[in-house]
Amino acid sequence: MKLILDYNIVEACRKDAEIIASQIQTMIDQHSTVAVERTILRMLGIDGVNEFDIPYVNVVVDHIKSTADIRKGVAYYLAKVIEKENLTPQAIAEAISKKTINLADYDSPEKPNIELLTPHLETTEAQIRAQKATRKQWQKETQFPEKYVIVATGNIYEDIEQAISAAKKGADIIAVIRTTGQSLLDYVPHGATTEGFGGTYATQENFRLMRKALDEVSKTENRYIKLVNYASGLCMPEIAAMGAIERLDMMLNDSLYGIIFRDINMKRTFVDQYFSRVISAYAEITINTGEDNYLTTSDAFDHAHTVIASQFINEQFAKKASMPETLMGLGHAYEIDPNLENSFSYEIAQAQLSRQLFPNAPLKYMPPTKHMTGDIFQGTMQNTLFNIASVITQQNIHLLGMLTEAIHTPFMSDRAIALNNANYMYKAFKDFAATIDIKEGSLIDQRAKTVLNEAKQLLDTIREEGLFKTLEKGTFAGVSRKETQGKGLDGVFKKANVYQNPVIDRMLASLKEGTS
Amino acid sequence: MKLILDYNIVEACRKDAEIIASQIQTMIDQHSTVAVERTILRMLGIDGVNEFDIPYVNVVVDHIKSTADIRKGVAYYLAKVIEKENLTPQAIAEAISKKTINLADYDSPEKPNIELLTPHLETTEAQIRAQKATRKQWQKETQFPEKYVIVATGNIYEDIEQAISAAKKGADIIAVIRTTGQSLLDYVPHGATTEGFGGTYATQENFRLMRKALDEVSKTENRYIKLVNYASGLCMPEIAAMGAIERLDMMLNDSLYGIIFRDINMKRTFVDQYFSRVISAYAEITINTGEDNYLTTSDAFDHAHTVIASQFINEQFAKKASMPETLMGLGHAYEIDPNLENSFSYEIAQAQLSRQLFPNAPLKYMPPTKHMTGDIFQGTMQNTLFNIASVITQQNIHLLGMLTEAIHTPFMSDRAIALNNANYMYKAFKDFAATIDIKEGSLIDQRAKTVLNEAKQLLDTIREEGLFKTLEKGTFAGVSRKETQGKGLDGVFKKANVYQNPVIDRMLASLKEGTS
Amino acid sequence: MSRFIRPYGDTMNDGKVQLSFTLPVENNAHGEACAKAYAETLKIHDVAVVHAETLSEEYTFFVVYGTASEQLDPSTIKATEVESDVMDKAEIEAFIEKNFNRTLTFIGASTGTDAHTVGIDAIMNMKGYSGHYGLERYKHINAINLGSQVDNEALLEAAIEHQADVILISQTVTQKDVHIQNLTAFIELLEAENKRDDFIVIIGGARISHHLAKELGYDAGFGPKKFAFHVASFAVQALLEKEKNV
Amino acid sequence: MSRFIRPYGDTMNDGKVQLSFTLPVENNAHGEACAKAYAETLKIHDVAVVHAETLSEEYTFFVVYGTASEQLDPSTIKATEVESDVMDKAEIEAFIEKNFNRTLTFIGASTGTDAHTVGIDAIMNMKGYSGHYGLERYKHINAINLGSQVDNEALLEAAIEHQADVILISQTVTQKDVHIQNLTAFIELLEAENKRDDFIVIIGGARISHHLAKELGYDAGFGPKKFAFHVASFAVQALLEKEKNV
Ligand code: B12
Ligand code: B12
Ligand SMILES: Cc1ncc(COP(=O)(O)O)c(C=O)c1O
Ligand SMILES: Cc1ncc(COP(=O)(O)O)c(C=O)c1O
Repeated sequence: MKLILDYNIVEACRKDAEIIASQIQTMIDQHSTVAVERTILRMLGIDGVNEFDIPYVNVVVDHIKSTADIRKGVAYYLAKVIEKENLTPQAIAEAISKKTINLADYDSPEKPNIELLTPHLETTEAQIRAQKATRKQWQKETQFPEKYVIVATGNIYEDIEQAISAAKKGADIIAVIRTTGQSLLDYVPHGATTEGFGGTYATQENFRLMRKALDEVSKTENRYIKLVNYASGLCMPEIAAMGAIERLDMMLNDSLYGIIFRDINMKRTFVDQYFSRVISAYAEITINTGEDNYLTTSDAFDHAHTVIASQFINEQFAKKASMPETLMGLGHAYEIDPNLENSFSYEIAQAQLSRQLFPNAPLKYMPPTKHMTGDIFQGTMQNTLFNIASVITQQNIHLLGMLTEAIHTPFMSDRAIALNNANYMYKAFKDFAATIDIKEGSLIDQRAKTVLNEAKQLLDTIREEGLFKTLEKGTFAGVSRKETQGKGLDGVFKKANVYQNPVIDRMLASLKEGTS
Repeated sequence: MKLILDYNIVEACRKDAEIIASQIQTMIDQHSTVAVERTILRMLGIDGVNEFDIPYVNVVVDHIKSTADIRKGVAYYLAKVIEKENLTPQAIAEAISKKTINLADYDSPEKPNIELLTPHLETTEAQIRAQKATRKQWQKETQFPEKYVIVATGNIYEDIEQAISAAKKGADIIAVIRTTGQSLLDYVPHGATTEGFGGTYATQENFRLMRKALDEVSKTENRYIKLVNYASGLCMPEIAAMGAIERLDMMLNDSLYGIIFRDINMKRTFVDQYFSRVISAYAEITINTGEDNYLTTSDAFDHAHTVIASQFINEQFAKKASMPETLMGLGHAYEIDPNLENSFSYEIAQAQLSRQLFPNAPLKYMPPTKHMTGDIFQGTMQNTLFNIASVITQQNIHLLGMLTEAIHTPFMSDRAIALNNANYMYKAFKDFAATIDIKEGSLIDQRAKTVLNEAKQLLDTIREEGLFKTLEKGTFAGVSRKETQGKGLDGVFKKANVYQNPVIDRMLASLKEGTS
Repeated sequence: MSRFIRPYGDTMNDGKVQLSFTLPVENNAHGEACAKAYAETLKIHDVAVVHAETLSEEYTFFVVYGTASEQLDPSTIKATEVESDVMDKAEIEAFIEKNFNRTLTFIGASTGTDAHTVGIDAIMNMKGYSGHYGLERYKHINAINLGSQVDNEALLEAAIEHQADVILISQTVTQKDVHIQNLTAFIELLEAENKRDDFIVIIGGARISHHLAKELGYDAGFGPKKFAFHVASFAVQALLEKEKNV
Repeated sequence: MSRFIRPYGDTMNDGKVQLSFTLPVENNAHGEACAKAYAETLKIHDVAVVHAETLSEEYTFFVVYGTASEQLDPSTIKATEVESDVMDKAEIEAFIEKNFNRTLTFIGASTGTDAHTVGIDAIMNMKGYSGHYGLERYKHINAINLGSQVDNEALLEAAIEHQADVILISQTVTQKDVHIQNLTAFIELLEAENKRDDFIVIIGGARISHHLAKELGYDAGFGPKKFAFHVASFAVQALLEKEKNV
């Protein structure tokens, strides 16, 4: 089963998207953010919170912001202090918290000896490399498509119970959904947590606890179970680093989601995203983009092309971060209205189009959510169609739909029903796609061509106006956002001349050499 | 979407089946049964029960069996009495019941004046013609495919409540399932009934009550709702006649079902079936055959060809009864094991094969039953796949699957869920079949060809051995039945020379002239 | 160990349950309030009526989620289970060889007007079911399957005629408790004929449990996912027990 | 008229209900017996455990059918419903014209950390929802939609600043009753600032009912399948009522 596409149009789309991403990259390269700086600190080994429960990485960055010059970057100051005091980064952070060190005192015209940071970075990098090696050992067992379910009890210990049950019923990927509102926090909470709403706090300890539980169940099930969290919100790159260190396997990571749905400032999140994608590329963590969300507010039929256009842009953003296509979990969703005539055929056109446009990307396919209702039987049917569409268009990361989507975050039994549904469809439709051809000129064929053409037109427009303008116009999800508004803008700064980000430099170098 | 079939094989199958049916027809033409005789009496207008609740038609036939010569047939005796006494058939029956007439007294060497029965037959025929006219007025509103649900409360009044709800939710056809065991009764119960098990008694009054209720809801819904019952068991032709009189629209009618699953003697039921099909053809009642049942005991994959072979035979049996193809609701079923890899593709092959082999027949497609379990969510998925298969292979009479199939006869809500499921699939897959081709050499293509070849081989064997032998061997549903055993054999008799069945003669004549 | 449990949604003992039912009410705010109130009579609180569907003017189907606060101590719950050891085919054959000097006769049928044979065939016929051979294939067992629609009287007659050790009865149709009527009638027949102690009598079917069987006066009952070896394991041990007591 | 009803399966008042729930028990005969016993604590009898599915070693999911014998007199059940007349857009516009000498200001937001805007947009934005225009399109209504993630404090500030007549609050995330906490906090804030009587305050969302709204101290609550015209109908009448009483 293949669509016959005009690959000249496809190439033109890619070229447009490359130009669009390059325009943004120019801005990115000139800026850093408080989150980026905190991430560098984490990579240097700074961890933990002070007596007021403030993470030391925040203590340091806030200190620099208020007393020194953040535009020079944390690496500048830490290199200077280490040169003089021979303290570990952690010790420096603690000293700052205790106010026994003032970084302003270390400001000086000499160039900092950034190399002094290398041993600390190497420790963390070694840890990440060890995690990659562990993952690789298992990876051979990984099967496609991968069944992805969420846990969202708000309590990491209940999440673990739920995750184990899901893994035993055949889930390949467990995503721990994050508590509502965490993305707006400009720090990462600390320790094991049991009190989230609609999700559980993303903390390094929670990552560790869940990874440990999944490693155990991977052993008993003899199948590697992947762990997912969100590198999004105001701490996007920090969480990417935490995920790299704790062996998360996948990260939701998409500025556009934050801009549109969380009102995060666009400059802030583009800069943060670039760093987090470099880290994820280095750590071989698959990212998931959020195009699916557009269709939760805009109609899936009318706005299908916005998803495709955004996928092209996200692909180029990932490329700029040296990310290989095999880590680009571009998102889309079965949000077609079930009341639409020929809904299934239209959806197949769309899903197969994504599949063919990004043949090497592990596409992330989201289930029906918007059109789910309290009718759990109807919901089961909707999920069945979604599962069929996923199998026959060969999606990779297959998020399972919950029959109670419109009611509550999933119960343990909801997930089991979802897994049964997907398993059944995989079996029943195993070779179905291979037995059929899509007729040229048919509804599916024409629909796919229309969507591709519309995406091309949209990309042309965006290329001309720039992505900032597009976001202001509300092209994606019908939500309009301004460059000068949104959360986290005050954490964005222009880099000084002396600014250096040794983490990014080292990682990019390693990615380029292919030694990572 | 079409299978590329070798139509020489198809023609050869038809020829085999014609020979098989002709072999049986020879036997049929030489015999009559007590049920056939009772049916003639009903057509003559005899109705009601005596003081011991015995239907007058049974009283008369039993009387002839015990005191006169049943081989001459009831028409013989009634013509004689009428000639002498100028009584109505009803009055004669009542007199026999009161023992004031003994038919043995009317036996004589003269030929009976069968024409004397004509006015009585005409009355009933006029009634049937009026019913046909009423149905025709509506028919233009009928839409395909037709959603068919069952009601089976055991109580005709509850059945009516359930039927009205179903019609309002979009059902096109209501079947009143018959109480367990009725098919083994050698009489038709009388009056409205409220005490059945797993179904409701088929009585003329129940037919009337339900037809009346459905006529009303047809009016409010502005859509003709069809009514179905069972012309099966030991009273097969009587019920066919009752259905013709009360405007049923469809009748389950298949000797093979009775032989295999009810242990009814094969001679008895073949003779009965012939008459009932003539009546149904005359009354323009669609029959439903029971091949689907084979797959409830035999595996749907391994025995797929037995269904096809049996459809060919049933087609020829119907042709012998002058039934047009448009009334032949040949049966098949989605009984494929959901644990089988590629189950959906195999099922599509099978359903599409039936579709193409019998392009003019209103195929009856049965939902999953055997592989349904107490898992109502899994059951919903199974029914979804079935509904999809039904839409894309364009089945006509679409029996809706119940999520509680393994638990109880349907609740009102079960039926509503089933209707929602079917309605959703019709919409979602409306033009899907038109957008795809089945690849030659693919799994579906090859499977269809294999099944057709196997059916051909089986038909060859049956033609050689005869159908009786085949039934003895347990070819269908793995159940073996002998010609000389089974229920109702004592009600079969060879016709005497003077035997006449004016009903069949008149109906066939009318069918041939096309004046029916 | 005694502990108390409640249903589990996503947090231990949160009591989450799902219900669905139809009420003879109109589909409107009042109907929904009735659904909520009805769920409350079933000791469910925090009731969310998440779906209401019109079935006809006077009937509405509801899907409801809520919290059941009742708790249960699992240690107080006893499952009525067949108590014999479960043996496999070879062990059963060896058991018969060791303990009986004869071939054992099992006679079975689907009784009354019940035409469902797949269940009894699953237990008795050569082929068995789900990969477990049926009794016909067991050494030292003579398995006689009378098929379906067999009258109680006819079954007893055949059992006497074949000097059966074990009678197997299958019942699938359960609407309006027709199976209970039919099974009760058979026990009454056995007792009337003074034959209750001549046989081990076992029933089975999709809605049959051991619990029900004991209640009705049978020796054992087997439902779904029970196969010939389960039935034979019980039967041979029960027979031995019975013959010891004679 | 008082009559008693029970759930309906296929016969009036047969009491048939379906349940599903997970218990922290093993999937075996004992687990099934626990499921049955648990259903019985919910006043269900003739319980059939028709499905038992292992979720992990210690959790089993059950599907259960049974008979609920509790009965309910529908005439005793009162639905808490918004009591104002429902007008259409034109009628509402005429009503404002007739009764008020000004444009009415409605200010709305999805509050707290709730980022769901589709619900509040459905009520407020030009386009509306399901074919019903939003308040922005109403003559004589000034609709200000602050969007999502709006603090209670910021909402109140804006309401005061714009001299709003009506405040509209949307809450979609309800896990662990976060919406109750958030809505209670807003009422407390209003009261602390002595502003409760300055506004008609209306809440909405998928799990919001009028009943809940009244309990929490709001003027009205609207759930699924309620549109701008429902909300405006209530609001203009309530406003008039309020202004009369001043
Ligand atoms: C196949 C089938 C048929 C076939 C039967 C073919 C045949 N030769 O058996 C046909 C098509 C003929 C049929 C007809 C009818 N059926 Co039917 N049928 C079914 C179906 C789909 C499957 C039953 C089955 O074979 N299960 C597989 C076997 C292996 O499982 P089992 O019987 O439970 O057996 C296992 C155990 O219970 C146990 N066991 C069983 N018997 C025994 C006996 C002993 C001694 C022991 C130890 C163990 C044991 O061991 C077995 C292996 O584990 C069910 C629905 C379903 N999915 O369950 C409906 C179902 C049983 N049928 C039903 C009905 C109502 C009928 C009819 C009465 C409908 C009608 N009015 O026309 C007719 C008439 C039959 C009659 N009078 O009995 C209803 C019964 C409702 C109820 N609870 O009362 C069901 C549930 C469908 C429904 N939802 O309406 N049916
Ligand atoms: C779309 C959607 C999203 C979108 C929102 C986009 C947007 N701009 O709004 C995105 C993808 C961003 C999203 C994110 C999340 N979501 Co969300 N989402 C949904 C979804 C699929 C549909 C909601 C919807 O738009 N419904 C359509 C509108 C029109 O219906 P409505 O809101 O009920 O509105 C009607 C009435 O209620 C009323 N109304 C509503 N508000 C108001 C206000 C007033 C004043 C009045 C009078 C009336 C009124 O009028 C409307 C028209 O009739 C639901 C699942 C579902 N199918 O319901 C989950 C759902 C609501 N989300 C959920 C969750 C948990 C989240 C997250 C918190 C997950 C996470 N941890 O990341 C995040 C974060 C968001 C946050 N912090 O709030 C849960 C909530 C669970 C619970 N009960 O607590 C749900 C139920 C999914 C689930 N099963 O887990 N989500
Ligand atoms: C791409 C992406 N990022 C982030 C999130 C949500 O997380 P938060 O709003 O907590 O960052 C989602 C939610 O669906 C998402 O799709
Ligand atoms: C063709 C056919 N006839 C008859 C019946 C059942 O009716 P009875 O056994 O009561 O005749 C069925 C049941 O499925 C059937 O498929």
